[in-house]
Amino acid sequence: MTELEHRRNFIKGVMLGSAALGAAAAGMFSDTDATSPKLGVRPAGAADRKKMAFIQWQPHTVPAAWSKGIEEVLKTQQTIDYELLDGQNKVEVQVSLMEALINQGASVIFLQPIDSVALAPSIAKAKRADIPVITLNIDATEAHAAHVEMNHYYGAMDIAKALGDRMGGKGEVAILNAPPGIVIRDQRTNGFVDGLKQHHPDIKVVSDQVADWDRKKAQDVLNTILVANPNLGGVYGVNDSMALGAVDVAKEKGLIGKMVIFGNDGEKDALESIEKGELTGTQYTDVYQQGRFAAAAATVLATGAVPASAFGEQGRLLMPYLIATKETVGEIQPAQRW
Amino acid sequence: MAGRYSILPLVGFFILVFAFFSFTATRFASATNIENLLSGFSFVAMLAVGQAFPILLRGIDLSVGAIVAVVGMIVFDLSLIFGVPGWLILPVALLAGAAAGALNGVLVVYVRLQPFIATLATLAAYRGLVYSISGRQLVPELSTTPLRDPWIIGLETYFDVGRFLGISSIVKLPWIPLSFVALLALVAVLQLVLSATRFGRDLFAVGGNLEGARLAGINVARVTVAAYAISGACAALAALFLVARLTTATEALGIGAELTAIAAAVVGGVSLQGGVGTVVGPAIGAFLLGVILLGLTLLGVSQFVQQIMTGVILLAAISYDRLLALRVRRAGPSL
Amino acid sequence: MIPAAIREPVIVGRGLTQVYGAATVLDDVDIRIDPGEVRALIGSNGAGKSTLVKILTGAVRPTAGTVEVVGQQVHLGSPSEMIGRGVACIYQHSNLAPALSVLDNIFLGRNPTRRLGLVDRPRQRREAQALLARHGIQIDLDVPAGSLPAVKQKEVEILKALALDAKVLLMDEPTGWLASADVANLHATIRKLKGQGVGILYISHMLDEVFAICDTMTILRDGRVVAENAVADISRARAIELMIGRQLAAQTKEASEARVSRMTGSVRLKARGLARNGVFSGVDIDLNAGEILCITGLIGSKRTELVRAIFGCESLDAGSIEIDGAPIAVKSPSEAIAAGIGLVPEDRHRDGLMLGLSVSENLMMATLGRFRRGLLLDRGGMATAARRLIASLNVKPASETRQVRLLSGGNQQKVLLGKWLDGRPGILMLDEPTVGVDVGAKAEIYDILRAARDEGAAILVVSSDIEEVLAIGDRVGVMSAGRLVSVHPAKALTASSLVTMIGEAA
Amino acid sequence: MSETTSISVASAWRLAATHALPVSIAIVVAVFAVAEPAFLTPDNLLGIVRQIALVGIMAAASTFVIMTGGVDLSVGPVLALAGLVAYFVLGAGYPVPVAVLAGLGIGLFIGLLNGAAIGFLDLPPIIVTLASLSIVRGAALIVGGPDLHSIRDQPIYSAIGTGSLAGIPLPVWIFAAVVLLLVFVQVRTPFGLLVAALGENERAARLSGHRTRITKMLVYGLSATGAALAGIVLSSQVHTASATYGPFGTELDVIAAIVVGGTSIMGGNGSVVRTVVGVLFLGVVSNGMNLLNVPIDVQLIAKGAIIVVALGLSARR
Repeated sequence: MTELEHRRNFIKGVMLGSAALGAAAAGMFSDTDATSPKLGVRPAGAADRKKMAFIQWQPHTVPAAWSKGIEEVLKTQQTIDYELLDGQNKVEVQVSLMEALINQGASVIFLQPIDSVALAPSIAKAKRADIPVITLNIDATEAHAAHVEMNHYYGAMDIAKALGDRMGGKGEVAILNAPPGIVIRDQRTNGFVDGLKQHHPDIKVVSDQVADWDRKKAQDVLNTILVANPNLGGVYGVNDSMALGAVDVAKEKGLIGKMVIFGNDGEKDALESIEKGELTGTQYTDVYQQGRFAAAAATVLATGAVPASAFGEQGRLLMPYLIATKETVGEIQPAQRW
Repeated sequence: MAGRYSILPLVGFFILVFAFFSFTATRFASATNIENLLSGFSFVAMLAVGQAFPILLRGIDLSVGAIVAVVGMIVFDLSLIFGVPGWLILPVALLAGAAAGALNGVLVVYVRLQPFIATLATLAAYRGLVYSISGRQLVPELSTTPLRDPWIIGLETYFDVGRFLGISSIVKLPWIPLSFVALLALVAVLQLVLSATRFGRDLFAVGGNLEGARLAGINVARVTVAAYAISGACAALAALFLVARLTTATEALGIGAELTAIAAAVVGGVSLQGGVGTVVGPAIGAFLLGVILLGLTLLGVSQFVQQIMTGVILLAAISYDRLLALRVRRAGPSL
Repeated sequence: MIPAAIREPVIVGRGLTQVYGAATVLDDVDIRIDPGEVRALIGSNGAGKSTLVKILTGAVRPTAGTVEVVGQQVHLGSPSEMIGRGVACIYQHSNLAPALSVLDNIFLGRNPTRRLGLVDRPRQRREAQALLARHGIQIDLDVPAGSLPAVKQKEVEILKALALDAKVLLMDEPTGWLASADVANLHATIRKLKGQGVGILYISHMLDEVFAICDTMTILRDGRVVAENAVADISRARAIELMIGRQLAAQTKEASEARVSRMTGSVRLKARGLARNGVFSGVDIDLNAGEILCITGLIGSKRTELVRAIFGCESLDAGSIEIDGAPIAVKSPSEAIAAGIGLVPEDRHRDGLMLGLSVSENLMMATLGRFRRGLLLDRGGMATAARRLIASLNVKPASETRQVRLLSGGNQQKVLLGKWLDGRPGILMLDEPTVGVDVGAKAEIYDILRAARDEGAAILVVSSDIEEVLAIGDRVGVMSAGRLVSVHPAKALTASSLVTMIGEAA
Repeated sequence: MSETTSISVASAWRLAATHALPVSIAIVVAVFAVAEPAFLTPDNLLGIVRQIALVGIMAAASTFVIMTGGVDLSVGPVLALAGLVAYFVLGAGYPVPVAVLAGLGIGLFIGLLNGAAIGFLDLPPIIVTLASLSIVRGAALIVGGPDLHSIRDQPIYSAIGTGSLAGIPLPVWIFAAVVLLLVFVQVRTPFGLLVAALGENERAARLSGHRTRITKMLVYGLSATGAALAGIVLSSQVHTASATYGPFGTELDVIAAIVVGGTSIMGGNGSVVRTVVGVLFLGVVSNGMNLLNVPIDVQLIAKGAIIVVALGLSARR
């Protein structure tokens, strides 16, 4: 995708998003039923209660925030039962949970797939059962109702650019990485490496080590990396926890301000650290909002008033993201911090 | 009959839990849900069945999850990168799993490592190997390319038993996945191996009394290597069905599967002290774990409470078994 | 009568030497067994008997030496090769697979198979039944071997060896667990095999048996052959002397003749109507301070179960126990120990010793409380106490820090005994205290028990060894089928009268 | 001449085999030092000890469990829960010692429950602690949710993990103190002897009048307390408490350190000192490979191979 396409997609996404929200609002009032003359008063019987569920990757801040956003919208609808299910970081568990939800006749399934291909057969199954699936952040190869994402690949490219700019276009960087096995990791790593190639070919990745998404491991690994690479000018943590681990090390070694550190996700601790001038930056998305959008689309779909086909082949909502740095972090309102 | 292990208490407990969810969770006792149970947990059962063999020898195989990933990745690479036809991939995959398992056995026998350490080392090494050979890293586009080879994808097939029997209009029977049929065949073959072949007798002898087996002229090395190879081959079989179900393989496939398999085997009555156990038990143990996951999900128990309940039911399963055993043993010597 | 060509020996070992680290366990030993010969192999513990047997069964590969079976040199260190050549062995310790049936155990490692490696069960059963019939043994072929009592397991071991149709049969303490009727049975079997031309090596501490059944004798001491004789050419006393050395032999003889009958002290342990459903019932015991009460009987007469119940390992269903006149209810070993009772169990490896721990730690295991200093353990005090005990028990080597695993059987048994002997004279129960212990160590253990008795301990010994019962007992009780049938002063008994009594009780 | 050489070679070989692990550590250190001289800088050596401190604390405390022939799989979630409990107690305004004690207390409590199920109900440790792994994780998630809870403005609490004394980080001191304490317990107390006795021969220990069940219970209590201590140190080091800490695999890291050190997984033979050597070995290997920027796949394969070679050598004894 070119930059232009990227932007076009983004605009399309936002439009679709607002349409979805509007439709959701409409949907709340369109729940008419010939047998019940009054709106919203009729206690919902067991039969017409709708079930929606979100299958997450594993307990983590990002899906938790999505879930909050989703719930915020759904709880305004008294006929919807919502629950959060745990994929236990295993594709096969996610598949089993998908099948359980299909069996239960859920109205909409939110899904944060661990893998694009692995969940595709289950999504196809859901489609056959007329259950719309809305994916979050990781798309599936099987076309489905809607996909709401913060683009990891382009985000990481932008991070590479921002990081390189601050390093003056030269020097050595290290990546604090996650072990392979989930596509986000690959997208972010590839985006970052490609971004450096494109924008700052003189910057060299001197170390790419696994720190298991974990702040403590990141501390240990970066400490070790610094022994071999005392001139390290930048660090990219594939998630914020690892970036904050790098900040811990930089603080201890008096490298704050000298070493450029970027994270990814944009959770509130990271934003706070940016404000304090410790973490250089991160890719931020309003994850609550992302959840709300997903939920809005879901309510529309669940009414049946707007069929999934109205979203075209597959609804696609690209969340706007921000490379949050000391200069821009102030734009993020407290209510948008998760 | 003291001393001979019976799987009846486990079957009883399984039925108890199954009945509980049938009454409390909507659509738990439905044909679709049973289909989900069979297709979602047959591969776990295969791992548990394989795990029984090292445990029967007083050993353990921690590397099964990593073997699943290695075999999965081999299938992925051969099919998507090298375009090898599926009918050739299937035997290669099984052989690769058996070889990976046999290497564990070799480390235990010839390098004389404790099984725990040997398979812990290969757990790391095999996972590293997966990362090395990952087609997803070598050719990034492939991470969004599903496997299409009919021989592999064809493993995810369901049989409409109801229609076959001509009773689909009267009662809705679950469709039976091929993986479950394969599991039944595997259990039947391995149970026969255990109870009716020379190798099976030798295996119980080595697990029950190593020195005695050696003095009886049993080739302990061969039995041990074979047991670990069986565990590896079962992991490979599980990997094939898993890959067929997912239409892809990931590097993280099978992480943590070793503990699940061991838990299923132990709940299934295979003694960690060696020399006592069946292969039917571990398979039932694995499906018990499936019943718990699906049951609690359909019951709408929150994910956190689910974890607690899973632990509690696991404890209950093993205590129940122990309680019955105690009652039977009451007359015998205790200490 | 038998042509010379056939008279060639069934097995010949030459120059067999085994070195472990710095220790030479077996030093240039030659051994030869002819067809139809029953050769005894005797020697004290540590003399190298077990090592020699292990070499002949292929369990270990010797440092040097060769073995020929029926004139053919064999590759050493492979059990399957020795079995294949027709060398079978009845081991001292159980070598059964507990979860497998008796039938499978008999054919362990060589189950007859059909296609696909499937076990040919009908054939296996046929052969086993023929074997049972031939040797007059009755046993359920289908129960798991692990569920059988020890004595039955021994029979399975014997069957396992007999099923091989061996040319050479090695028997390591084959009668250790057998009651006298079964011993007679076994001896009849041996004679039958002898008639068939099988060469037998018979290892035993029971000299009575050796003199009754063997033709020739090889005596080992410190890893060397010290004598080879026809049994007819050597006296019992001379054999003992050769085994353990002249001086020790004299002491043993003296001690066993110095048996005096005494009935001192008050009743320490008084039991009335002890019963455990389906096991034993109506047992009354009065155990006095300063006496040794032996309880004998056939294997399976529930003597072990009785002492274990008194010690709190198993629950009693009826009856009362008084210690020094005060009634107590013992529900666990720790309560029994608190009441002053000690138990030396029959299976020292399974129930008695911590093989990986030191001599001192094992000796103090039952009385650790004495060495508590607040939260700490008085290691110095333990070592001192241990050294004292080691000296008085004559444990060899005399090192309190040595791992018990490295001691010989007799010395291990002394350690096991010693853990109850330091401190106040209490109530001590011993279950088969000298099984698998050589003659020299046996005498020492008797001395230790007598000394404890003389200091006022109340001692109860369960034993199947008539010689032992008469050697150390002050009173002797006969137990049968869960009942204590009678108790007699030992001086009124002779070996033959006691054997008759046991037989009649059964 | 040639004979003396062969003897000295043989005895050197035997010496190497009896001390396989220390020898392996020396070899690995030498290899890394040649490949990257910075490996031997004091900074990095201290870094290694700091990196192994957490697993070290858990492994040392769990050694007794392995010695009794058991296993504790529940250390990961206990670590998480202890950090959370300390966080909430701090948040409620209690002083640091109370928070630390609360965290340790919850660990001890869970461990004693594990131990009671294993000691008194005779349930298999692997299943009990696996169940407990699941239960405690669920409980931690109920208490803390999946969120990261920042520990702010708690300088004293933060000092536990980040402070240093005499130039040596506090976690290292804590690790050293735990090891010394446990070595002392093992060698100088009746409890330590009882643990060894239990692992050697449980029946015999019971027949010697020891309360083996209570000993077992305490052993699991100790293990979980160690995990809780690690959890507190961790939450202090990363200024965060979360129910998701101590992820799947933590338990295997801990057990690996113990068994690689030479304590038998079947029980009996073992010691806290050996565990420390095991932790050190694994720590050095992983640090050196991070230093040389070895890719993760090669790292894992090399780690497996090094374990096989090092322990294969000691098995040759």
